[in-house]
Amino acid sequence: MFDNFLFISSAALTVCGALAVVLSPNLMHACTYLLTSLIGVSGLYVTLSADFLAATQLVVYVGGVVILMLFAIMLTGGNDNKSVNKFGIEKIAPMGNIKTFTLAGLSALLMALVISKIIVNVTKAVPKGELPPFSSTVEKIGELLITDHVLAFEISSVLLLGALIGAALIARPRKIES
Amino acid sequence: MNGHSNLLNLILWMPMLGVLAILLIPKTKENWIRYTALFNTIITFALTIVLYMKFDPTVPGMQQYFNVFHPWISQFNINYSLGVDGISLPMIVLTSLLFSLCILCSWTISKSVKGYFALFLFLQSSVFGVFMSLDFFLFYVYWEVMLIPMFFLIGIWGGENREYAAVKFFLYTFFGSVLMLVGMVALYFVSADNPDIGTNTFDILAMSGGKFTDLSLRLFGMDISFSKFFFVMMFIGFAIKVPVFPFHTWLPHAHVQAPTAISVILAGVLLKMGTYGFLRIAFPIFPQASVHFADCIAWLGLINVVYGALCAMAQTDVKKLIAYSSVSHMGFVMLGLAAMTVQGMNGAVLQMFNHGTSTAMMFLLVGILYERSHHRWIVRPDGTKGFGGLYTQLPKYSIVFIIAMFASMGLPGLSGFISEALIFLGIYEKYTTITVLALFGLLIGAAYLLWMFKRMFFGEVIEECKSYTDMNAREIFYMSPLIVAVVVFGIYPTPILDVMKVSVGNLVSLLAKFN
Amino acid sequence: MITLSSYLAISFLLFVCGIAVMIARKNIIAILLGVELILNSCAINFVAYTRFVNNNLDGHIMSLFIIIIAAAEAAVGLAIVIRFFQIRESIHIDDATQLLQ
Amino acid sequence: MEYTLGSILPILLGPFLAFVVNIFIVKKWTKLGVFLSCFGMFVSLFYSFRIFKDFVFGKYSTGYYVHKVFPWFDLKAAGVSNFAVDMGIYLDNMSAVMLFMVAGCAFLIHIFSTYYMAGDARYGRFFVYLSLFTTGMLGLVLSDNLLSVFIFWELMGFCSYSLIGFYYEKEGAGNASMKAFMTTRIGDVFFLVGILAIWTTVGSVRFVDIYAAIADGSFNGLYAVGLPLATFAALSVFMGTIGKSAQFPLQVWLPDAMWGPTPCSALIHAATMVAAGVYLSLRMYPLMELGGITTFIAYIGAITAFGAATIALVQTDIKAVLAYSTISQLGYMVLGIGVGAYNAAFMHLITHAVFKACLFLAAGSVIHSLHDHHTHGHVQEMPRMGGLRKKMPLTFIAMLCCTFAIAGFPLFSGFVSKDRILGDALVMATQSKAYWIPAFLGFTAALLTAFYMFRMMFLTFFGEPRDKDLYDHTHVEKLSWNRNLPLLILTVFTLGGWYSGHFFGGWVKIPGVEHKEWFATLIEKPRVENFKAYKSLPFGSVDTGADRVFEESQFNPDKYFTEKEAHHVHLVHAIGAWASIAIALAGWFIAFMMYSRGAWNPGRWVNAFSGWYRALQNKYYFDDLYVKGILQKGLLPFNNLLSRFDMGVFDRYAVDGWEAVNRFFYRIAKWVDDVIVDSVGVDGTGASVRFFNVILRTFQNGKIQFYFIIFLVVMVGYIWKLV
Repeated sequence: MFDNFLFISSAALTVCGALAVVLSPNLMHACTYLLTSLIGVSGLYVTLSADFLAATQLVVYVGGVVILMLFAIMLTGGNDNKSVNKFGIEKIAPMGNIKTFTLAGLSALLMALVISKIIVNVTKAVPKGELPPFSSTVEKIGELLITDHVLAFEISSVLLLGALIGAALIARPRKIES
Repeated sequence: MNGHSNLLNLILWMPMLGVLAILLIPKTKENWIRYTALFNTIITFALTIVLYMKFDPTVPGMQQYFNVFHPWISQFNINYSLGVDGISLPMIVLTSLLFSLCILCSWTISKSVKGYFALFLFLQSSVFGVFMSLDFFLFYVYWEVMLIPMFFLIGIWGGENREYAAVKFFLYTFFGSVLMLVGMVALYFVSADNPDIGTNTFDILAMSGGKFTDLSLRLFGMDISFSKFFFVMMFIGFAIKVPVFPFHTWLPHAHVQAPTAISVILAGVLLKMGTYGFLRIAFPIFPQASVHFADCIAWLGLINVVYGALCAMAQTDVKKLIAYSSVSHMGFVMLGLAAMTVQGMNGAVLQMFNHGTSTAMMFLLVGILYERSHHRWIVRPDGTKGFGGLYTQLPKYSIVFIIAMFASMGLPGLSGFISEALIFLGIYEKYTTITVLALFGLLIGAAYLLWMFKRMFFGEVIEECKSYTDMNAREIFYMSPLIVAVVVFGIYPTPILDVMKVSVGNLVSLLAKFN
Repeated sequence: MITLSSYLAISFLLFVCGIAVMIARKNIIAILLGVELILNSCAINFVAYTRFVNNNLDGHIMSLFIIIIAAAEAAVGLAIVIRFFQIRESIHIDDATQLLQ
Repeated sequence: MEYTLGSILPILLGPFLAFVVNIFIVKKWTKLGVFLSCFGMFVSLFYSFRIFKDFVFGKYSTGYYVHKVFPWFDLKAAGVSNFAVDMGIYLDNMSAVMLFMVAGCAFLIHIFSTYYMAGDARYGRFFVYLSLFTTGMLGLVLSDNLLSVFIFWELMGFCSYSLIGFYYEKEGAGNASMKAFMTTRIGDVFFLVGILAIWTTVGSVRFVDIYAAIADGSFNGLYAVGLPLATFAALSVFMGTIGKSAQFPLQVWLPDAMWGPTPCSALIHAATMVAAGVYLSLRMYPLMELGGITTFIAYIGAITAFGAATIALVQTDIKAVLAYSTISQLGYMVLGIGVGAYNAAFMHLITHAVFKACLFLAAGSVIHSLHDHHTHGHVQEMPRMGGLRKKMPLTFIAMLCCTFAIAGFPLFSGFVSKDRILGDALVMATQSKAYWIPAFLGFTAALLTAFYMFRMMFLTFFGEPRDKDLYDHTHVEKLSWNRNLPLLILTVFTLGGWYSGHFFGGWVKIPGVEHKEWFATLIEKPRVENFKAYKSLPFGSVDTGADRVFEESQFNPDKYFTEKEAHHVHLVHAIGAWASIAIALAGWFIAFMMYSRGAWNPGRWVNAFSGWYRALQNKYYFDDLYVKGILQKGLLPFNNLLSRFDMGVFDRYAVDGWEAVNRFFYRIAKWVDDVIVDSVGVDGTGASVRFFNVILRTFQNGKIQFYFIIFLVVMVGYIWKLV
């Protein structure tokens, strides 16, 4: 019962958040909606008895990525009152117009068609039966990460380091040429 | 010597290592780049000295110990095949010496330092490739590759009219190498029919020895001797590089426009690639045709000597004057080659080396002066003096200049004399008239240099020269090895003659069979 | 009854939303939001399959890496955005047409 | 006693090491460097005196020689070549005398230079050049082959270039040095041709091998450039002499050589540079004889002797007078070679070296004392001098003795040597009519020599000072060892007795002293017959000469003549001797009447022969001919034309013209393209290309989202197909 409740609320949170991201006319709001959507995903992980993932999702996404984005949004606001940059383009980029939304809708429809076709095919092949009971995954993931998946683990650590340095290098203020 | 050495590989790829290292250094760290390049060339020079030490002067032909052989494109029997003998060894040593000095001389280059030094080392590697290749295809590849850095070095770092000079240099040399390519491909297809060779090959050693003497070629309804036809083609290809008389006009342009170090390399090393081509490819592969055209080569050499000297006398631009003097001096090399005697050939190879050092000195000195004056007019177009009284103003510079000048006019005791005397001795018996006329070229050679020296160095110091400073420590430092070389090899040429005389004798005896 | 299909449906919706965001928006940061949505939809799929089909932890590991990659991507992407803004004073996607020339 | 290397090489190494060390130290430690130079010369003098002593005082005979060879470099390759080049030392009676003369003169000039050059800004550098110069000459004298002669010969050319251009602030010094180097180099080029001709014929350029080849007749029947080979080679080598010893027509450089400091002029004019040319001709005398060019040589010498003497008549610069007198005296030597007076020519080389060195040093002493307060320069013009004998008596005496010597006054050295040359010329003239002109020119030149030398003496030392201001500022000569000692020593050696063996002409005999004509005994023509069976030394070997025993030759000048001929020769010689005494006195008398007594006015002569006078002042227009005529009107315009042709015509049309050819082909291709391809296929090809162009351009619009949509569409297509 609790499972069902959790699933439904999480799913609603996720889907509604996502839709709000699509439709919100304000970037800041859209970002906040993304936050809710991601929290919803975290809830879905809980229903899938992936406790470690749910926690990670919360910590990394909710606590990290989205905050980062909020910062980025605030940093790119510009410091003067001009609304147009030197190339004649609006500084605060528009959130889309009829044309783009039509295009987006069509694309989404296209994707929806093909994906629904896949899903129909896939769900038929899923075996039915009792799901295993919940047990904490933290310990096992930890073990896997240093045994079977140690290479991927190391690579991802290097990737993160690289991304960290790269981001710092790219975003550091420099004299702007041209 | 038993065993096998990878020294040639090391020397050939060392500069490329330097290129890589330089590319990894950020372009703002200009001094790092300079020191890396310097360090690299010095290591390369040390390696060539090791090569010289390990070289066995008693072996005629290629030294088995140093040969490097790897199949490259085995479908076409193209191999990565390197070797060294007594003819190429002095050239390799000269190349590595001049390149390391030129790095020092380019210290003041400030425009895109990274690109300059990277291209410079790239050039060095390709020049080594030309002097080491034993495979005609590889030789051709390096011959062409060498053009690329040269084109950019002249075209980017040159003087006002640099694009014109660079394009001219490129197209001219390219034209020559296309002729060479035709000859190369023809040889490749013909070689399979030859019973001594048996397969299609680009191997220079396998093809040499006059194996194509009897072949003939049907062209435009006439029967032409295969070897003569393709000898002429290759002759033009190499002659452009030397440059021999009708093909010489790219040289003054390229020299005048190129930055100092590039002029040094151009005159000191690249011109020798032409004569080296004769010695390595044209003569051994077509000995009969070479003997047949010897008269022609001798007359062209004479024209080079006299024409170059006369033209030099009329120049008012110092660098152009020295460029024409190079034309004149390379004429002596051609004369020595045409002699096809032991004295003449040895003299020619020695002259290749000695001209490398003495002309390098001249160009370096002009470069030093140019850094102070930013012009090179002996007499400006409006008739006023460009320089005057430099002897009083720059005493050290003048002394070095005198040494370089007298070395290049062949004063006994300095390096030019022995090689020129050997060349004349070699050629006198066969071409007495040419010798006497060429000696007058030598006379004019002294005249234009002394006249230039008189106009620039003697007399009162003119107003604009009063601000010039004498040579600084760096300049003296990079001139000193050349001074030592010029004096030492003028008095005691044995270190060079010893390594080459057996190889040259080998070639001469091959040619003598067809004489 | 919560089945695999329900999870797939949610992920499907998320994915479509992400696509729509990426195409509809002209703001680079907004587009990055869309990318995040797409990544999350994939992650849900992995975990759902692991739960219902394989019953091991490989999907979890995969999702974990997706999160890591998302973090890296966000860091670098946003750095680029900021740099881009420094240069062009704009984060309009149509402004980033340097490659056209 | 056999000479080891240790007793010969110091002659060369003394000055050479001084040169090498001085390059590095002389700027900082000038005094030490100068001392080193002088010391090196002293070592050289010491060792050359030992050899001289051995030869002169009878230890060795005329035909004795020491020959040592050392390998230099070789081109030996097994089975191909056995070519090698050797250097060597060749020491015989002639080199022994030459060595002593060169080392002696050079040493004294070194000493004098420490006086003359002191205080000069480049005092030290002067000695560097001086050492190298002397090394060159000593090396040349010690050489055993022509190549090494050529090497030292050129080295001297370089040194003279540097020394003449020593005052490089002056434009004229630059011109003079270039002229000297280039003019001598013309001769050098011919010399090199001669070396090549001999080398390829004989296979070696050692003197002994050449003598042996001449004796064997290796030159017979060979031709080069249409001449017999011996003539060709002899002419080429003699051209070297013409250049180096400033003979007609290459005499123009020597007068300009006085741009250098005076001691260096002394060195060039006396001991080293110009002596080298004559020395070479003497060495190669058998070749000249074989080539049959002796008459030619005699004419060249006589013309030079006469021509230069006439030019010297009108010079007003004290050094110019001396310079032309040098050319004239060199002409005598060459004349001596031409008329077969081998011994006398060589003796004149030695005596001339001594008195000319002395004259130049004395002139230097005069010039150095005369300091002009207005221009702050030294004065060389004779019209501003006069009466100087009171101010500088020692210099005056030295110069007077030298003047007696050069004018050919009895008891002085010039008389001994010049008289013999003229006597032999007269003997030749009695035998062949072709030699009358050289003999006549020779005697006339003797008259002129006496005249212009005494003119110089009278103008400089006698009479009243013409420039009072200058005279008053001139200090009375102070004795100083480095100024007067060299002069004194050289003056002593201007006495004829040192060379002829009897100081008073044979009439007065000093009891207890053996009067031996050592010079005539010692020096005689190289006798090639001696070398007939000579086997060339293998290259790289060292010849000790131990197996050769030569007897001391007895002087007998008549041994080649019959008694009747000898009588004739003696008679002619006697006539010649008295004639030259008379001529010398006549020259003195004319000069005395013109410049001392003032009885005859030289101006009247000038007016009477104004055309000649102008020609003389312009040095017979040789400079004009060479510089203005051949160089400025001939060679330089030709060069400019050639250079303009090279860049303006050849390069522009023949090379860059290819661009035009290419453009022509390009136009044809373009026409084909425009007319045929374009007009025919314009709708098909052109339009279709344009069509695709439009489509493709829409695709590449640089908008990421557009690309993304394309990507999606394609991906959807694929997946649809897959699933």
